[in-house]
Amino acid sequence: MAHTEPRFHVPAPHVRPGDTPDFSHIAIPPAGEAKRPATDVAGMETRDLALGLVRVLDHNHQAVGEWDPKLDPDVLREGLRHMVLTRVYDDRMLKLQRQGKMSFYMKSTGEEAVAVAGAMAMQKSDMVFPSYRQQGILFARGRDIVDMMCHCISNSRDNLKGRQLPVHYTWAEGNFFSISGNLATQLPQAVGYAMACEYRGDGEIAATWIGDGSTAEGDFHGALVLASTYRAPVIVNVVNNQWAISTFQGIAAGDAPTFAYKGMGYGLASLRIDGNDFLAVYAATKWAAERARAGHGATVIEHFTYRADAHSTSDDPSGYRPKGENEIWPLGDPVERLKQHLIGLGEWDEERHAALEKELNEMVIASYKEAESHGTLHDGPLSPVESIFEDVYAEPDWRLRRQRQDLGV
Amino acid sequence: MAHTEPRFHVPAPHVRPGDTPDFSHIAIPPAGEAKRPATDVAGMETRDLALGLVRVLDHNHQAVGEWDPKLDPDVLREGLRHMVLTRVYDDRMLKLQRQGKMSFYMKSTGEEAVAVAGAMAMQKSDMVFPSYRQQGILFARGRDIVDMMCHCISNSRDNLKGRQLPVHYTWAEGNFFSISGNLATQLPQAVGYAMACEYRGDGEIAATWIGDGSTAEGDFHGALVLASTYRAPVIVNVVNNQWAISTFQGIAAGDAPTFAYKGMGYGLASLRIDGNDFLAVYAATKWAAERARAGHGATVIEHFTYRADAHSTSDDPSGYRPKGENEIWPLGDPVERLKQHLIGLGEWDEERHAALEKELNEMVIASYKEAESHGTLHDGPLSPVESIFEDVYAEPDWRLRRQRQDLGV
Amino acid sequence: MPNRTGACVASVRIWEFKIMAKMNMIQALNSALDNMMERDPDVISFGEDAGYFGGVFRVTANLQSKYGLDRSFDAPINEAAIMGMAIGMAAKGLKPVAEIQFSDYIFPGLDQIVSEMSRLRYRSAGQFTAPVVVRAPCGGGIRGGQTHSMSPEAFFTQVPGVQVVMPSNPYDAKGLLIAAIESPDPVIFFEPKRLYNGPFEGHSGGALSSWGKHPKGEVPEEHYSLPIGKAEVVREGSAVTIIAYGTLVLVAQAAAEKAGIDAEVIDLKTLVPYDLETIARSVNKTGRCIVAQEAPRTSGFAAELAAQVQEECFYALEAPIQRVTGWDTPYPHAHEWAYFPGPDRFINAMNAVLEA
Amino acid sequence: MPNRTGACVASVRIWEFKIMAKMNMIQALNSALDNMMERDPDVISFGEDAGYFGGVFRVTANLQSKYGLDRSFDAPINEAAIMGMAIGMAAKGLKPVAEIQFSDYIFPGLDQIVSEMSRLRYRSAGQFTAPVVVRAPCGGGIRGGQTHSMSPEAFFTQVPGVQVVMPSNPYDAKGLLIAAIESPDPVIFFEPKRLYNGPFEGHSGGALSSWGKHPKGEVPEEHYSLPIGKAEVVREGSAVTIIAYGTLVLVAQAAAEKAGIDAEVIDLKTLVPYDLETIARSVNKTGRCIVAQEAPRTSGFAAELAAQVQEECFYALEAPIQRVTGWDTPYPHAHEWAYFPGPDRFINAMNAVLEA
Ligand SMILES: Cc1ncc(C[n+]2csc(CCOP(=O)(O)OP(=O)(O)O)c2C)c(N)n1
Ligand SMILES: Cc1ncc(C[n+]2csc(CCOP(=O)(O)OP(=O)(O)O)c2C)c(N)n1
Ligand SMILES: [Mg+2]
Ligand SMILES: [Mg+2]
Repeated sequence: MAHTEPRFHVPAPHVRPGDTPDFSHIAIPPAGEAKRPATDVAGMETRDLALGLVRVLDHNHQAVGEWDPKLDPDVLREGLRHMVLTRVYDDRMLKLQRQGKMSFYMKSTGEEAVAVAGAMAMQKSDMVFPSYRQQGILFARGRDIVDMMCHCISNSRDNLKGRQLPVHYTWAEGNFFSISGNLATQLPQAVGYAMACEYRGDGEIAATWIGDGSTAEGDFHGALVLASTYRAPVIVNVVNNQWAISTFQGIAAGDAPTFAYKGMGYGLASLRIDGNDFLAVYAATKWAAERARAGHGATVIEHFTYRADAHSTSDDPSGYRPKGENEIWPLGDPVERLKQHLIGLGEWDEERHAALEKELNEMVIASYKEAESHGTLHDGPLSPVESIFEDVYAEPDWRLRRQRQDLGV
Repeated sequence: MAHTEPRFHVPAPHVRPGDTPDFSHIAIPPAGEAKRPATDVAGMETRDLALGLVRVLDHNHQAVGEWDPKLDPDVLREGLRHMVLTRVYDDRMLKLQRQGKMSFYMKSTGEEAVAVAGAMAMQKSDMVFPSYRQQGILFARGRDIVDMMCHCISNSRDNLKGRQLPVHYTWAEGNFFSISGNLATQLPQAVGYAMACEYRGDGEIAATWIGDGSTAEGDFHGALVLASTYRAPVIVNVVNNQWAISTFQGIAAGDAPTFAYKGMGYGLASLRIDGNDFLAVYAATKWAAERARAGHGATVIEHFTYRADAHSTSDDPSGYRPKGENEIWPLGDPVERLKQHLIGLGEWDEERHAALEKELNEMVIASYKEAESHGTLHDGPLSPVESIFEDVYAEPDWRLRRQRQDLGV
Repeated sequence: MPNRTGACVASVRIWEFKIMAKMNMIQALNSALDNMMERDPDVISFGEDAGYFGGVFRVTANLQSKYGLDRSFDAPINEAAIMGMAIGMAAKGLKPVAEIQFSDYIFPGLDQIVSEMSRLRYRSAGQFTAPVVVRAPCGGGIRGGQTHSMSPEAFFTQVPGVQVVMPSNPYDAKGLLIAAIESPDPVIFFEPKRLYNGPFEGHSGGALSSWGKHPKGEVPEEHYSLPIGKAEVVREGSAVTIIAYGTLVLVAQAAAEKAGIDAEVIDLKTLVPYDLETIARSVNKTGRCIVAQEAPRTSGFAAELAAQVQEECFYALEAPIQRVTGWDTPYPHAHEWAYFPGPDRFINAMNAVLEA
Repeated sequence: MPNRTGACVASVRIWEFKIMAKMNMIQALNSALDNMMERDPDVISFGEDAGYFGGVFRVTANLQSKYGLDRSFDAPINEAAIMGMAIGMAAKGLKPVAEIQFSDYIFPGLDQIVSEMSRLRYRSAGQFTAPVVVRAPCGGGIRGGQTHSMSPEAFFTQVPGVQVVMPSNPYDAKGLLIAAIESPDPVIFFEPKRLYNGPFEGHSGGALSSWGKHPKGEVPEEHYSLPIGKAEVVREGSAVTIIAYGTLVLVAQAAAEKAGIDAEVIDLKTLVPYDLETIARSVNKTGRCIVAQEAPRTSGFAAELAAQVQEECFYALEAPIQRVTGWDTPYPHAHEWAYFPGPDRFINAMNAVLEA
């Protein structure tokens, strides 16, 4: 019944469940090759960077080329710690979700460098507008883990009063904006915020993150139009982890050569980088932040990475992609690569790594215990029921007052 | 009170009312320079064309270079006739609007080539999804002028039953889609239609037109994502007439080098052309139509032109731009240029041109007389009042039947 | 077996033998698409994750492998583009069925619905039409939080030119989806996602029951359609009329059972155009009326029903019409059951109306 | 001079001398913006054509030359981006007043309003807020055809978290716009464009009258505000209550005059949260009620009012509440006066209610 040949083109991934994982079609240029222009370069001059791939760590895990941020080993260890913590936390939360402790969870496995290095390369006073997959930022900015968990299990200490799905964090104190469930909406907001930073003249900037699939939304375009028109100090991070939910990046990209290259259409500085390379993410973010802060406008950064696990706990990737793809992802694993880099520098070793993992694991387990002492979604205590009528407006109007009465709380 | 320096960048045109018109900042490459690639060229290979300016008619009004479509003089004369008619019609309708004969009007003065040459280079069976400023298409496709006028004066013979603002034409018989007052919405529709053409396998394609200002809308992006993803046989014409209403193209473009270049972000073939050059528009459209029909996908064409008159009859441009800009527009006037080209070829002369103008003027005046015999907006007859309840649904439901009764019609 | 299925189905059943199957609502919707794609090559289906994978709720499962890549395909994440593409296809004569992954995400595409799809026939005086079917899972009760729980149907009931449908069970879901695809008008087709896998009576704690045991979980495998615009009295009674649609139909029935109140429950099924005749007949009989919606109270569709019922049945009404609704807040996550209008709120409303 | 301006203004007038000027609604709105930009450096204004040129209706005229390019600027034609930018700015503490050129064009930006602006306070539990003011000219009567005539207010009244305001005269327009800018909540501020240049009583043929001759065309040049959430009885009467807002307030008054009916007319001014107290007081007195809106009938805001009034005042009501509305069609161009709910439709409704 089906036409053998579709009558119009519909892109499809190279392999599907049952096939052997294969990334041979992906060209990976050698590390260190990309040039690092001055931060005041004209946006249009970044074309090669938008089509290339900024990589710092080479196959021997050594930092090479102009983009090497030459970070102090302490900073590298700090980054490694945040990334390991992100992973440990994600793994634990997944388990807990499977045990029914929370309604939903989303891991960032394989993408830890994108969030952690990005956050570390910015100032803590800069506002971040993440999507739901940059929990690494929270660790990098030092958020209390018990607080994060209390949010995820929607208990009485959830700083969002149980109103949001797990992982949809907000943390104003840490300049972490409210995560929306609606894709791409944060982008024009980040640009507006960045313009307000210039208006205030406080030297702050904004950064935002969006998935490959979500770049198809109109708000992605709107944000880049705004960013280009008003030369806003904002960093637009496109996290190309190859997959939306079940659809591969080709459904959003079409025949576009890269996601970074889309920035060129707005005359914006645009970089495509190895998203699994802590140093590349750090260096690119630093460059873009400097550029923004100096008044040269926005940068689009495509983080080339791979979503190593399911989209969320509601998803099972075995229905649409072969198993084991993450193991042969040509850009490897961000934690492993930074670890090996540090080991190569003589600044780290397997024992310390094992100890770190153990420490963080225990810390996460202990934190969860503490979190649970403030309640769980199923057994409570939760935020008081009447709180559902608060914060709709600054003050509840007669409708909300009546409705609260109707509910008898 | 105002800051002398705005705290963030807000683009502004070079000159404002009171200043001397000046286009010296616009670089105009010589005619004939641009290369004409094969119609199956990869989208990304059109970069130079997206940044350049395809021009056929040189300063001596001679056709030069690879893009010369080498049209028969009969075709050129036909194009000239349609363009003159468009202008004569627009001028007359403006006068009639000023006399209160219709509620609203929008001229296309200075942009006649965009619509006329575009339409002539396509097949009449191809569906067009215009904005409100491509009335030239209707002339090129031979629509009855009395019918057009009956629409504009909303009388009893208005094929839209008085439901639409003037100039928001629909003409299904001529494969001219329904013009929307909402900007950019026609773009994803045109792509969907084009995909349906492939689905049907009838060899038809679609074309759509959008203004420079309207490219900022999310639907522009959405349409290009679709066009790229499904390689739809569609031509996306961006009519860069330098102005939205009171805002110059820089508010939509920001730091983008050209509007055509935006197409590159989607890997689409992208051309920037002299929109006041009948031959360039014809050749580019022909190229894109061939490309689309052969299954090589969509083309973005930026028509570089100038809105020589007001945005609409509700607008007075003297409030935001210097007078006389249209006279020094470096790409001249499309009617004049084609006329001189034909004269240069020995295929036309001033007398014939004057006679043509006279003939068309009289025809338009006579047509209006006839149109008015079917009624005017103010004095009627209009479509029957009860027709306002028709065509909401295929059949009116009880609500509409009751409401019609309530109105007593 | 459904007992009151309307003339349309009844007449079909006269002349052909129906193979009945137990289906949940997902299977019933899938069966409707399958039937229609089989019989009409112009029917195509698309949406985010709706192609290869068959939709996050699996409503479009197996359609791609059966009918090909170009008849069931994945769309980019741009709801406006999806709506616009569907309009263009429909204008060329195809019959697109476009899925919006969650009705919460319909808003980026709203302009294409409000300004384009709904008006194309009108503004072109019938020269072009856009009979698109927009499928969108709606409603809460699945711990989806504020962005996976909305019931935005009232937005669409304000838009002249679109029809709005929301079934409450597998049998109706299939018959109405087929009717929607066959309709010459655009139809916004809401699927109460809490009912996808089983009937739900509003008791948050209870075990998930199955459509297999429910009479409306018996669904013919063949093509049939139910008329758009027709409501159904799903529980007869004389004390009070409850008008509901979607999930709340089942909740209302359960509440009436639980309270032992002789309530008549109307399953509206179609919101635009709603079946005023069936409503008025019932309210004129009972003299009391409750209108229900899961959406926030203010300006929800229950307001339209209340406004019209009081006008139509003023002299029969013995008590003010009560609204049972969600609150004027976003849908909270942890306290979703404090938001959801469950059986107790129906019982309170029935008591209020009966005591008045 | 306005005679019932509420406590807020009255108290201001005690201690400062107001320079009154004749203003049309455009000037009054411009004056509100001017006052607020003068007193609060965080107030900024932007929109399509709203900067250099001062807006297609000139409401933002001269603000750019007075306050600078970065406080009154032109925006790209992308309503979603405009809304999103405003939200981001508000989150940083600015007070953005964003113009949507015609309320018909608010739909591409609706998602940012429904899913973001309205919910930011809630979903962040008060950590972030988005007190944006969205200004949008609405309504017909200017031969704008279906894309320059919409009254989409009901869409916004369904959105928890936003307030919705629509003034009917220059005095209220200024006082309410200032209140909107000062509100800690997002406000959707509709400006009935048919009233911009003069009062309008619904007689299509008549000459344009001027706000200069109308008491509410006298407007203080200084800062003042009117309370959001307060309605005003603009015509006292005892036979029937007419609840209206925007243009229809004037039409209702004129209709009552013309028919010589002792109707009480309430100018609602704020739709969310609406002033139920003032409404109930009046309906309990008159026992009859008409609710009016220019938008299509089904699921318009008049339905909400009717639903609530019948619940609140059931035992006082002597006749069914009537709705006076536009039809369930797009706004037609040539026959706009057949669509517009003019004085005759009010008179018919009053007669119906009084005869019932
Ligand atoms: C406006 C909107 N449309 C659809 C969805 C449903 N949805 C949630 S996540 C997702 C996929 C996003 O993919 P991508 O942008 O690549 O981000 P990733 O999950 O890979 O980080 C979809 C379709 C949504 N949340 N919002
Ligand atoms: C969605 C939407 N937003 C705003 C408008 C109001 N508007 C009508 S025309 C126009 C300017 C369009 O400029 P451009 O796209 O350059 O087209 P041009 O008129 O120059 O051909 C604007 C803002 C509209 N019609 N639709
Ligand atoms: Mg992704
Ligand atoms: Mg333009």
